[in-house]
Amino acid sequence: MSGQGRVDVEVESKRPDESSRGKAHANTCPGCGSHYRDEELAQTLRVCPQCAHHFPVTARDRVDQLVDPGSFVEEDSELRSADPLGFFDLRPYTERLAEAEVATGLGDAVVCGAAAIEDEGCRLAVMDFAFMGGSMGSVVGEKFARACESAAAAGVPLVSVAASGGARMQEGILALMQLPKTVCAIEELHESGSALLSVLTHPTTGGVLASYASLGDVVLAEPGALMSFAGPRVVAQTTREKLPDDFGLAESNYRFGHLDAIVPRGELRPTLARLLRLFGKA
Amino acid sequence: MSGQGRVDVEVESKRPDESSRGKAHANTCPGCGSHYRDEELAQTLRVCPQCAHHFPVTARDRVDQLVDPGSFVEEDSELRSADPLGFFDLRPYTERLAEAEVATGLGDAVVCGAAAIEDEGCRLAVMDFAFMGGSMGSVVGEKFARACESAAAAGVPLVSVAASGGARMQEGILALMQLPKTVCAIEELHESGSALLSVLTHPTTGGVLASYASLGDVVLAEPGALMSFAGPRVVAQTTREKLPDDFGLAESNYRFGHLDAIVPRGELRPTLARLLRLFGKA
Amino acid sequence: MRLRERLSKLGGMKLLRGTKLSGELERLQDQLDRLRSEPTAEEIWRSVELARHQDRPYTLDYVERIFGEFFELHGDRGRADDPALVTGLGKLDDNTVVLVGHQKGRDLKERTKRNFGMAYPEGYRKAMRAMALADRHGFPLITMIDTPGAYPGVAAEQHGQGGAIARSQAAMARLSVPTIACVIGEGGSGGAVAVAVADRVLMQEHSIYSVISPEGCAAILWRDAAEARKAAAAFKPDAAHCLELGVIDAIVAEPEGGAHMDADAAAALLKQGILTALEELDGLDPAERRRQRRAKYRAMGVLASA
Amino acid sequence: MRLRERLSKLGGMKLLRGTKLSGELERLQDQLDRLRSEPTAEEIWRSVELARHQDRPYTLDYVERIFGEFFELHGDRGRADDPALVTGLGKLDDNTVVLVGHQKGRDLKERTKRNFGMAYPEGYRKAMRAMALADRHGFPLITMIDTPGAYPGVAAEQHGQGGAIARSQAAMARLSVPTIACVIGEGGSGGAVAVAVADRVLMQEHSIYSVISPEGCAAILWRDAAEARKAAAAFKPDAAHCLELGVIDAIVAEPEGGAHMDADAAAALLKQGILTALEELDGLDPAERRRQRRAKYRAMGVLASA
Ligand SMILES: [Zn+2]
Ligand SMILES: [Zn+2]
Repeated sequence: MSGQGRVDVEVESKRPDESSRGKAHANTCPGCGSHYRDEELAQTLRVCPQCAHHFPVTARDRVDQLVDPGSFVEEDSELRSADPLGFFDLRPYTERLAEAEVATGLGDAVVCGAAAIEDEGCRLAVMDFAFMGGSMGSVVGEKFARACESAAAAGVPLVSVAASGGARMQEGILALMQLPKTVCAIEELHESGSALLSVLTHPTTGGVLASYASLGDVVLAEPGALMSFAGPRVVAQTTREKLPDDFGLAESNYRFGHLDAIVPRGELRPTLARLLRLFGKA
Repeated sequence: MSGQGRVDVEVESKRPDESSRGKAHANTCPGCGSHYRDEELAQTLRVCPQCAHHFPVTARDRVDQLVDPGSFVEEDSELRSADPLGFFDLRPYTERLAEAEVATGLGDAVVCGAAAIEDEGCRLAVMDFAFMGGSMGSVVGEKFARACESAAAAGVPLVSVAASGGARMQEGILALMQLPKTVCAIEELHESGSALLSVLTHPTTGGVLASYASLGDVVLAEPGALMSFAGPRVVAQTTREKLPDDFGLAESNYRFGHLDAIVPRGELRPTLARLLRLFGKA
Repeated sequence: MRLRERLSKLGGMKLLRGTKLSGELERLQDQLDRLRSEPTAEEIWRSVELARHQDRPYTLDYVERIFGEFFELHGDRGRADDPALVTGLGKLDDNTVVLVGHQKGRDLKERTKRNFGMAYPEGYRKAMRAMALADRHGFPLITMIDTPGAYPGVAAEQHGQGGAIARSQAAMARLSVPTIACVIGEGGSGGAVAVAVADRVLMQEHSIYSVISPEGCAAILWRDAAEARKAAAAFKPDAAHCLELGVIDAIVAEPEGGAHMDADAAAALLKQGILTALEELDGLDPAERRRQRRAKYRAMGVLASA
Repeated sequence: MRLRERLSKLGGMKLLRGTKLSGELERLQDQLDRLRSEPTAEEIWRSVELARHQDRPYTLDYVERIFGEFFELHGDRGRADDPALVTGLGKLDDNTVVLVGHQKGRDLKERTKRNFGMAYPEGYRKAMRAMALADRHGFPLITMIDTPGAYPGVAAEQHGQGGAIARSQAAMARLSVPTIACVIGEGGSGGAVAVAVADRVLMQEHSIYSVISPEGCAAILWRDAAEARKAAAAFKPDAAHCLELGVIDAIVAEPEGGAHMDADAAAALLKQGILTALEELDGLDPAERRRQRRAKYRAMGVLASA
């Protein structure tokens, strides 16, 4: 139940359930039904060799896929969520947090640090959907804002890889305030002259889409990634209409002008390297 | 044939032909067929009392309708169009200009000056469609730019009332350059802290719509006014589709978000006065 | 208790900035007095009900009571005019301000037209146009927040709801003019914060400001939308808690029984709150005001450490 | 002859601004040498034909020859991605620039997709997004103009074609970065000038820049579209006349017979023109550069007096 933090969106059930990561069927391709071992998928960056379905990637794996070997230096890993509201639903928030930390080995839903991609320096902020549905509370907002400041101080671009169900409702209004907090941090980043390169992966929804993930100087997405402010289930319930087949998917968003490019995972590292060279200070 | 200057748009023929102004049927309402004498229409600001059709208004009449009596001081009335290209089609450009001046009593298609509306100081730039279809050449651009500068110098808003078929093709590329010229003048006006209030009357099309007329801090239009970049005939020929009944009309433009309000002629003076108070320096 | 901390810090400071600071001190003391005790679950739910009360004054009810002259601005200059978000120019006493506010409908027809105050991306684009106008002319920006949330529809998503909300916040973070946001009813999620990134955020006593609706939260965490009361008690969307958490700057009192009992009185109190806030901001250098605005949001959240 | 006037004025000035001015002098002298005699009606018509030649290099043909790395930016962040106007980031030697350019299609399929280089308002909104990016990061803006005009369609009008063209010009008038516009084919009316309000406007030798198409002008004034040659001779859309009238800043030579005879050579010449223009602009204070840009347009036109 580690996905219970997400609020703005219910992720479509045809996608593999993140909460079952590690179980056998997590490596069954929802696109073509093929079965894989972890090692097989790792070799293809967790993209199905048969049908090109993009399986979820943990934050740590994503960092490994993108950066020059050995170049990543994590920052702010000591930050942990507090429980400002003493939030308790069917279970206490603190218990969900502890469980998520055990399950993922992460302190919260984003991993940040300094890195190089094809020798171009940058800062990274990579989300992990497995940590409470990639929900954004105070820690995610804080780490993202610090990543902006770190990038600004170093005069390098910030590369953001998002995967989020939205704001973390267990932190109440403070979770919502992470939207303007990250937005303000990007304003300062931009005024320092540095760029934000934003990559949207499946799913990027709710408060994260409605704040920093949409504000990249360049916005990229992985094929098939769901990116919507409201989730398909909420939209279907509200409007009582049948949704288009590609509702909220990267392909639809590209057509409607919200993305610069859809980049298959195998091309992500060279694409980011090219953008880092273009945004780098000569 | 004084309408022959317009280039970007052919004004719909269901509208009264401007070239026939002064002849009897110019006062026949195209909306309901009623006939009026000049004095009758003058009393209603040239709006049909039966069906509210808005008849065309000359620049001089428009000024009289809008400003406090006796407050208008014309500026730059001595400017005349040159003939930089020695343009000659079926007739020389110079001949068309001379004819338009005789027919309208105007030096060119715009009348500019200082005025007060309900005691609020402003500058006015009012076009006259009867002068070569309200086409914009060097003089219209220059007078509009000077009106911006005059408004900026006085620290008052500029009120623009447009009526134009577009750029004046007899001045070739220099006519097109009046678009960026007026746009740049508005930038300077805005940087001085003054506002542009833009009123679109039938018709405002082509180069005037694609430059200063669209850049008002507030954009108003008279009911039924055609405002489109390309004229209905050109669009119909290009796309070979039937046009919507309200194609390009103020009502359609309001619905699509391009207008702040549609203001019947009788309400234009108080509406502008209200806006002048809102934009005036306290 | 963030507010108490801030107050004691301010109290210990020399009055370097003169009377403005003492005004702020006074406001904080006044606000603190309102927080004698934490609202109970019942009180929180009462605010939820009052914030959504069918007779509660809406943005345009306040506009006609607070502003002298008013001129509504329509259209996003792209595709549409969204009636769920109104924008306009108004006279606040002798000064011109720009108004941006959600607008719910009073009767069924108007509710449908206004889409229950749920804006499309076009609404936020219209708001950004009004913000640009405010900045160009140095008019303060006043926003009024009253929405269940941004509209969750197919077209709204296709037209870029998430991006529009993000960009509207960025636009507010960038403004040079003084900005005041007033939560006057439901401050629902992203659709609310899109127009609430301000130098001063005021909340009416019985309004709510929340990351999700009580029903939505209950449906997800309790798996039963009917548990909305429990959810509201848990995530605390009431004004007192928002003030306590440092999310808003001041609570604006309502007439006894709620704003709907006396719209004129509610408007007078709101106007006073806006004027006081503007006065506090007056005289600050625009760049410094923007710096403080961003720093305020930058500091929001509660953190722990491993 | 505006150019001759300007040249003699520059020649008489002390070289206060140093070498930059002598570079400009040299450029003007060079340009003037091209204008020994006024183009004839036949030469003007030949330019019309060459500017529209089906094998003429288009924006993306120049992009791949002029820029090192290139990344295309898509979408207006509102409703659509208009393929008739391409935007992107490119490396011009060692410097990053932003590119905005009309794009016609080479074969029937691409022509349809690109709408023959006729942009919708969405295209101009994408262009404005690219301009904002350029300004934010200090990247010079290079535009390439090659369009019969903005698309005259129902949806294009409904989405605000006139306003989009006006706002795109305003955006260019506001930029702090150096801006170079290159007319590389048809510079058709408002759709062209929307992205051509620049510090330096270059025109390829056989491109055209005009207020209306020859056919459109003939249809109105001669009441016969077949009189297009006469119309072109009358309104003079060729590069030499545009230079003479002070509308453009320089003519860029094409290979013998026209750019389509040797795209590589045409690209090399165009690149040299861009680099020279950027060099002239380099070192100017951004506010002064913008002032000069606006002053240049402010002065365009020819007037008489009663
Ligand atoms: Zn597969
Ligand atoms: Zn009638």
